[in-house]
Amino acid sequence: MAESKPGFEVRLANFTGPFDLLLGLIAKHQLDITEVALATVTDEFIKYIRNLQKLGGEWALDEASEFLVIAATLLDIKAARLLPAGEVEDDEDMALLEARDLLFARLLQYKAFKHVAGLLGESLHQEAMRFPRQVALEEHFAAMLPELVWKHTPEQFAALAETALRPKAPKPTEVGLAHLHGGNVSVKEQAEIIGLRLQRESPLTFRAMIADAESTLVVVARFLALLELFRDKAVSFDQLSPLADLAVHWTAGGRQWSADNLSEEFEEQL
Amino acid sequence: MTREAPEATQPGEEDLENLPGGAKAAVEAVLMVIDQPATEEELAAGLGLTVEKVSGLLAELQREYSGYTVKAPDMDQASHAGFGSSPRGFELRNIAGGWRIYSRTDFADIVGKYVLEGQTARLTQAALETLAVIAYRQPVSRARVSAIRGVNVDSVVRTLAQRGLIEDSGTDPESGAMLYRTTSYFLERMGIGSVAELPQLSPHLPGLDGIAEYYDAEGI
Amino acid sequence: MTREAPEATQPGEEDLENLPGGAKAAVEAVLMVIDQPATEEELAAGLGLTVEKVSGLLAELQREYSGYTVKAPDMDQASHAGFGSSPRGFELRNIAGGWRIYSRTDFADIVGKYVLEGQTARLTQAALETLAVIAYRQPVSRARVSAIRGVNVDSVVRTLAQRGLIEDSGTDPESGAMLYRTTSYFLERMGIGSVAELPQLSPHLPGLDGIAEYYDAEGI
Repeated sequence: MAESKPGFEVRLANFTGPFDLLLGLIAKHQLDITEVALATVTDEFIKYIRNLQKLGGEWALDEASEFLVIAATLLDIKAARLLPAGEVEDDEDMALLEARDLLFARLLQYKAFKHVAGLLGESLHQEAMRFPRQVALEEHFAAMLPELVWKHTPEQFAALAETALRPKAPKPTEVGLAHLHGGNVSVKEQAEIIGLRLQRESPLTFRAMIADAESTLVVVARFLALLELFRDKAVSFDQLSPLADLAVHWTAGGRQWSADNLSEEFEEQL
Repeated sequence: MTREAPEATQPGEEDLENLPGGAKAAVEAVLMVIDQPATEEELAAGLGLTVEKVSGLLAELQREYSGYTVKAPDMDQASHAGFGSSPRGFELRNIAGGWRIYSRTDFADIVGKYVLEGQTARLTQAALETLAVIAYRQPVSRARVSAIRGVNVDSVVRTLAQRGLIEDSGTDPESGAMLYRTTSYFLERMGIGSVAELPQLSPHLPGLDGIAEYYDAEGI
Repeated sequence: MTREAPEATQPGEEDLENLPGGAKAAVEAVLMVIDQPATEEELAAGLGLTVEKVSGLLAELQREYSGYTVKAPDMDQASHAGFGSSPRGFELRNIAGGWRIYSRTDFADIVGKYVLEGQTARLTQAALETLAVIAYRQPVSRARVSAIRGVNVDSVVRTLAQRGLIEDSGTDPESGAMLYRTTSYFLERMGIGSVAELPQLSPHLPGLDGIAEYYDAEGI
C-alpha cells in the first residue's frame, strides 16, 4: 500500500494498527493467528473499502483483491493451526504440519513479490523520466534501403489479415490447467465425498477419511471441509484423549444435505 | 543578459539555469529526442524562454557541434564553454525553419553502411500481419494494433512507416493517440486503386468495436 | 596508441581518424541514427574497429556528456578534448546490453511535452506484481504465476504482452503450458543490463527454502 494514503487499519480486542503491521507480527510469530478474529478484520475491511468508494478512490479494487488474497491465506493458516500442535507422532501429522508451513510460506512469498513489485514500479517510474533518442531514419539513408520485395496478391494479403484479426485460440495453458495444479482440490468437492461416506458409515476416524488422499492438498481440503460441516452442524467430533484418533459422527441424519449448501467461504480452490 | 518573465506554469529561464547544464542543456535534451524538426517558437514555448534566447542557444550549440571554440560573452572560461575544437559526429541543422540533430554528413558513408547492414528487402511475418491489421482497420492507433496482435508493435510500426507503407493520419480526438493509415505507395505495391478494393474479410471477424470494449476494460 | 590492422573492406581506424572528429565522432554519428540499443560488437563490426577501441570511445563519450573533463592520454590539449565541465542535455547509457542516447532526467518535464508517444501509463499494482513474479521466476507458466499471486492473471498477462514487457518463451516440455519471460524492452524500461541486475528477492523472502520444491511437487 502506498505511503500517500492512510491504508487499512484494523481494530481488534488484542491489536489495533495497520493491516500490514498485523501481517508482520503474524509472520514473526509475535501474534498467534488463532487469536486474530478474521471475521472482525473482514467486516472492518468492507467498511473501509465502502468509504474508499464513496471518496471515489480508484485504488479500491486493487486493495480489495489484495486483501482477498491475504485473507484467504490467513484463513488457510488459521484452519491449519487448529491441528494438534503436540509432538509429531507419525508421517500423517508431519504432512499436516508441512502443509501449514507451506501455506505460511505462500503468504511470505506473496508479500515478498508485493514488495519487489513496488521496487520495480519505482525503477520504471524513474526510467520514464529519460527519453531515448529514437528518431526516424534520415531521408537520405531511408532512400538507400533495398527496394521492398512484395509478392503478395490482394487475396493473400486478405488471408493474412484474416489470421491476424481472428481472436487468438486459447493457449495450451488453459487446456491443462487442472492437472498443472496437481489437480485443483476443491473443499466443496471433498465435503461432498466425506459427506456421502459418513452417511453410509458413521462414525469414521479422520485417519480413515484421509486414507485414500492422493496428496497433502486433499488432506488439507478434507480437514477444512470437516470444519465447514461442523459449523453447519452436519457432523460432531469426539476424541478420547489429546492426539488420539478423531472420531467424526454424522449428525445431519437423513435430512436433505448437499455440499452446495456449504458457506461460500471456501469457494476458492486450494 | 536580459531575463524574461515566463508564465507561472513554465519552467522559465531562472529555473532552467539551476539545472545541470542550464537552458542550453535543456534545449539540447529536447533536440536529442524529437523526431520532427522543431521551430524556434515551439522550443521557446515549451521551455518558457524568449525566441531570442532560444535563437542564441541554438546558434551556440550549432557552433559547438561543429567544433568551433565558443566564446560566449557571459562565460568566463571559454575553454570550458562546451565542445572543444574537434567536431562532433552530429550536427544541428535548420531545415525549412525547423531545427533537428542529424548525423554529420562526413560520416554518411559509414552510417549508411551501418544502417544497411542486416537490412532485408522482405518484410517479416510480424510486419506483414501488422500491416494487414492497419490496412483493414485504418485509421488505427498503435495501442489498438497491439491489442489485436497481442504483442507490442512499436518497432514494427516504425519499420512500416520508414518503408513508406503507412503514415500518420492525425490523432484520435478521444485518446489523443496517433492514428495510422496505409499510403498510396502501399496501394501501388498491392496493385489496387484504393483500400476499398481490398478483398472483403469474413463478416465474423471482430471489428474494432469488440476490441474497443476489451481494450478499455484493460485500462490501457 | 596501438593501431589495429583493419580488414581491407572495412573503413578501419586510420581512415576514420582522417575524418573530422575521428573515430569518436564516427561512433557518435552512428548513435544518432540507431533506433534501438547497439552493442559494442555491432558498433565495432560496422565501423571496422576493435571491440576494445569502441568500448574505450563509448566510455569517453559517456564521461564527456556527463560533464567530466576528459584527459585522454593521446590528446595534447585536455581542455579541448571534448565536452567541458558542464553536463550536456543528454547522456549515453548501456542498457539491455546495448548503448543508446537518452535525454537527461533533469529535463524530463520539458522533454515530456515534446515526446507524447511512447509515454506509457503507469502499470496497476496487479500488473506490477505479475510482472515481478514473471521477472523472478522466468520462464514461468501463467498457472504458476496464478498460484503465487492467488488470483487469475490471464488478462494482466495479456496486457503485459501487449505492452511488450513480456513474451512467449516456448512451451514447458512436461506440461505443455506456454511459458513467459521478460523482454529486452522490459530491461530498457527498467534501465538495467540484464535480469541479474534486478534487486535481490531473497532478503524479502526469508525462510522459503522449501517453496520451490512445493511448487515443483505440485507440478505447477
